[in-house]
Amino acid sequence: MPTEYAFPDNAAKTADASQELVSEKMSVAMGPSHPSTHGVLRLQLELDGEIVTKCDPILGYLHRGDEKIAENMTYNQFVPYTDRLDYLAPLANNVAYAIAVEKLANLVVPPRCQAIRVIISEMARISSHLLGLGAFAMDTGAWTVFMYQFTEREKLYKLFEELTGARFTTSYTRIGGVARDLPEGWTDRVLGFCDQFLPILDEMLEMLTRNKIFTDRTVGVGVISKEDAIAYGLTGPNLRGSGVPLDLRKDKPYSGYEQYEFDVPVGSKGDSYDRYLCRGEEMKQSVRIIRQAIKNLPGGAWYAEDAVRIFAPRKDKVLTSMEELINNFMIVTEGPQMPAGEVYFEAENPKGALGFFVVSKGGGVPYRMKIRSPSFCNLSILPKICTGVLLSDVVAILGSFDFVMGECDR
Amino acid sequence: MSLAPAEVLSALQGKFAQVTARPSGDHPAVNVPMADAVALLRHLRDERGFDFLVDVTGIDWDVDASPRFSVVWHLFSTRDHGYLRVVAACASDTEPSAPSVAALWPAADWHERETYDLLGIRFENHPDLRRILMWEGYPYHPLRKDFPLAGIDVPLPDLEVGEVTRATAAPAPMVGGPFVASTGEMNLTEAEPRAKDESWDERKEKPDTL
Amino acid sequence: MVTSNTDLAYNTKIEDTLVVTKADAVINWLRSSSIWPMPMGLACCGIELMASGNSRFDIARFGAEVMRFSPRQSDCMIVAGTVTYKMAPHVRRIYDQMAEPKWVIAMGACASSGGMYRSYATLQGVDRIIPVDVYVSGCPPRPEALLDALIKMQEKIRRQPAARELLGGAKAKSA
Amino acid sequence: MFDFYFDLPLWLRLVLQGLAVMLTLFPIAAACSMAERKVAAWIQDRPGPNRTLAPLLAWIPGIHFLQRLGLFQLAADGGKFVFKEDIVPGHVNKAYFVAAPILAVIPALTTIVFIPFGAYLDAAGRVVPLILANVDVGLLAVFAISSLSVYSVILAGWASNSKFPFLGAVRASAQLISYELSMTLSVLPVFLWVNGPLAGEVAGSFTGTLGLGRVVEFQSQPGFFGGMWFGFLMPVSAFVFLVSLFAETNRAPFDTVESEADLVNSFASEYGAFKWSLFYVAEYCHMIVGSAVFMLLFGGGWNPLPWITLGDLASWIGIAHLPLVTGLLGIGIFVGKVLAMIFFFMWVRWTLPRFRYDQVMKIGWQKLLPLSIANLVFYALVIAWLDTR
Repeated sequence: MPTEYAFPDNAAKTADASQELVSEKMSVAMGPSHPSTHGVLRLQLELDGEIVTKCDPILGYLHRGDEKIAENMTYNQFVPYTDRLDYLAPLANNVAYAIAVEKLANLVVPPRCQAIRVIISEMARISSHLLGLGAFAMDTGAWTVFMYQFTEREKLYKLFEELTGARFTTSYTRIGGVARDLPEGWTDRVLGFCDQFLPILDEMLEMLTRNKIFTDRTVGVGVISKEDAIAYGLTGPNLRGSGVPLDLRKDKPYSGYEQYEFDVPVGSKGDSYDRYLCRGEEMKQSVRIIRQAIKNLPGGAWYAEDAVRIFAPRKDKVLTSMEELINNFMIVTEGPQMPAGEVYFEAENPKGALGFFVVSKGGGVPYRMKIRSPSFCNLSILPKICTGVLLSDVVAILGSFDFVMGECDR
Repeated sequence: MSLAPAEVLSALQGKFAQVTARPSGDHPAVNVPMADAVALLRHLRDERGFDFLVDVTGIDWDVDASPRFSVVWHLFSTRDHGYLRVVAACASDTEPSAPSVAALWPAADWHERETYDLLGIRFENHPDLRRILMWEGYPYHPLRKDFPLAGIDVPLPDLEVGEVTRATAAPAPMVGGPFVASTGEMNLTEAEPRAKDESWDERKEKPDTL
Repeated sequence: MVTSNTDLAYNTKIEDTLVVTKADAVINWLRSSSIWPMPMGLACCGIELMASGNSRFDIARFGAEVMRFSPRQSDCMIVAGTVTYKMAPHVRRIYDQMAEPKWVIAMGACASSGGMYRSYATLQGVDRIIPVDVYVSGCPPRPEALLDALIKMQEKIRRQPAARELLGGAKAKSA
Repeated sequence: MFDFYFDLPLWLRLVLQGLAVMLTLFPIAAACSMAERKVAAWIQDRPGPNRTLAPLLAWIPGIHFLQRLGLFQLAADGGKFVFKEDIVPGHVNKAYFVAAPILAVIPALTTIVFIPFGAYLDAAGRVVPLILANVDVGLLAVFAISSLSVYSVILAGWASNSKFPFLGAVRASAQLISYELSMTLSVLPVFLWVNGPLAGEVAGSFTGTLGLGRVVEFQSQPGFFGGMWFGFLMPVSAFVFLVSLFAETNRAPFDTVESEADLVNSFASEYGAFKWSLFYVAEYCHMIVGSAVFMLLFGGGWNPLPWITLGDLASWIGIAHLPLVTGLLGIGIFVGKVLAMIFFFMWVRWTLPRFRYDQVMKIGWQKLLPLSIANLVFYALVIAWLDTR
């Protein structure tokens, strides 16, 4: 491992390369409104012909002040804001946030709640990876895959809607549980989705995996070495695509992930193609986890019953018991009462490790909430790997990174 | 190295006498003087296997607190799958600064820029310390405790557009909006979620600039 | 002479039986039938904007699937998502680059009013920098809501005095 | 029946013929853009544009069929452009900016005059091709004029004075010029064959021509080789020509020039309304002309099937004595083939990803060019061998 990282002086590097032909470099702003920056990322590129000699990502076009908002909201009030971090997998964000705060409160949720959270996290992973896959395909020019995956996502949305009432801004988890139990027959419909999803996924992957044009566009493009991936703090499929078998679901199991059998796909070269393959395989593993979780779905409570001052009491109790009514009022107005302390928890989200660093001084409102967003960390390697590639490669690299500006800028 | 906090501390104190334990809800955490921070982090990376810098951030411990700012590093070991939190307090309360670890982990580059942007902690020897989330030239550091959630009126980043549209980055109206609460334990009346608006409410007239 | 009441020219209830040949009606029909959106997919709503193009909702039925990322070729900017102060000037500049006639749909609570993001970084409604024709509620709105907005937009376009604007009124409007 | 027409002065006849063909081509090219959207929708399991209906026409029975085809959508899109503000941005070079789309359309529409689009049997039972300018240079003229279209792209990109259009123009100029070479080389064997020794044996009189009509006539000969389409005789030529055609018309997977993902809309980014649509009409015109040339050279032109000529078909169904009907049948078969080709273009576009720019150049220079040269040498040797036999 190198001890010091030098920040390459890109200008000097390319000056060497172009000594024979003195040419003027072109500065191009790619974004913030550009079809392949997936949101409002802006890349300030310096081009030597078609070759990118310098890439300076400019973020913050979607900085909405989530961390500041968190400091002014009770813990439960902030749940909807976590939906809008990685808005492709809100359920997984909800879960990560809830577990972080539960750690602060030293709260253990019952097994049924854990299993529900695993199921929804994995469904969110499928939903997010599908869009990542489709967007990647679209960036390389294969429009139709993009449309196909949306059909599958619609089926997922239907299930989410049945469970939570919203298509993707779900706000389903609460501190100490989930908002409500699974609807009747929902698990069967999830299994039904899984059954029909796998062949369709194979069909979609078939359109790309062995496609000569697609492999030409992606193999060897945007190679990230193992060491770089770790040094730049990459997580999720981007890290695993580089051959680092780090998956927090396996290595720091939370929410009962240790009970489930699944494989962690790992890439070999760390190029865009490997990242794509990892995502494809992860969806299949998610289906595996969902099936196991539903098969062994424990009964019992879906919220921590001992979390009296944290989890709002059930509606029927609120309406019948004075004590519960007061309790409900306290939880809503003051927020769930938390001890003072600092916790950091990160969950393996579709995009990578989504971490919440919660600093509490007690009471119902966090004192400081730092959100460690995977997209932010993943993108930080862009200046390095987007140097010396062709302009079209930048598009392929961005597609393979599968980032979401909502959580990157927060 | 999923060590118990006490073990981590004793192992580190052998080399860095100034390191003290820090209360933590979960992972081992240590306090370190700012001067020793980089040496400690380098030691942790090279000899303790904490090769993954998860996060760099800062905390503003309130306007009157001293030391007011702390910098927090979260480390992770890809080998042993353990976390470690390293916290160092900034010497100055008005011009906080901390050493940059961007040379140890390139990942720190953007995290430090973000901390500088939102909290105003300057990182010495950072290769390119610019704002990252707010625009260049934004005069405030929004995550500081004296900065209101609604914001402070400044011109738009593009002056021309600001001139044409006469829009500014005006304070967000809080009336009827999301009800915000206050942190810490206090009496119910104050902690109760309410519309906290600095600029206008039901009694005061809505300013024209909005 | 063009009157502001163009119900006579085009009304869905009587369109099949009544034939009125007015320049406005023709121009408005052309314009309203071919709204090419400029997708300003900024945040979460952008996902629903994309979803409205998929095969379940298919915005293409209204001829509006031609998402032109170049503002010169688009008719209607769909601002989908939170507009931050950093992004606002870009939104405005892209709007300025669009050719007349142009319309704006503010999709979702954030674009309409700042929504739940009452904070220092968020523009409290895109209507502070560009004129908005149709607001869509929801956080995010369902694709059906966007399609509804599109139909509302078509109705709105059909009420416009298009011929007068073409014959010099456009200057007066822009001035 | 049409004697009055032949009594008209020649220049008037030519003008009328030219107008007729171009006024057909232009709407077809425009309709292709709608077809593209419908094909895309069909491939992606969507209905596609089907809501738009002109209010005045709603009462006509059966009109809903056209509505579902998106025909009125096409009318609305086209009409909208007319009433849309025609932007000439302040930072562009105005004269060239305006000239570019016009320059794009001129070669696209001009090349059609060298394309025979059908044939009829005259009183003597001979096949007479329907063509506006039946010149011997035929294909050469098509290549020469259609290659002018690259200037429009360069002009558009340069005059836009903007970066993405500029990059697109640079890509376009390199790509179009590269593929022209292998395209031309790929058709040479066809004309070697047509003007070669076998031609003398089979037909007797085909010498020294590059006319496209002659190629079709050659494929309409009796006998095994006579009735064989060149696509079967020279599959490599056909393949190289087809691939080059995709590249020349900037179609996927070679659409690096206007690749939406990285250059947004490339050279046409700064164009709006009518000027912008002219580029697309030109692109589709090129596709139509290219498909037509492909069908003439390798697909048997207006002959319905290999070894079955239009004349055979006409005499079987008993219309050989009606030149008008035969002519229409020939045109119908030919147009049908061309439209099938265009569907193929669209099918490919909505199925395959896109090449990268340098890969496009590599394919052009390192794969297609050697392939077409080898192909040419092979057929030259075969023809030389036939000649000395």
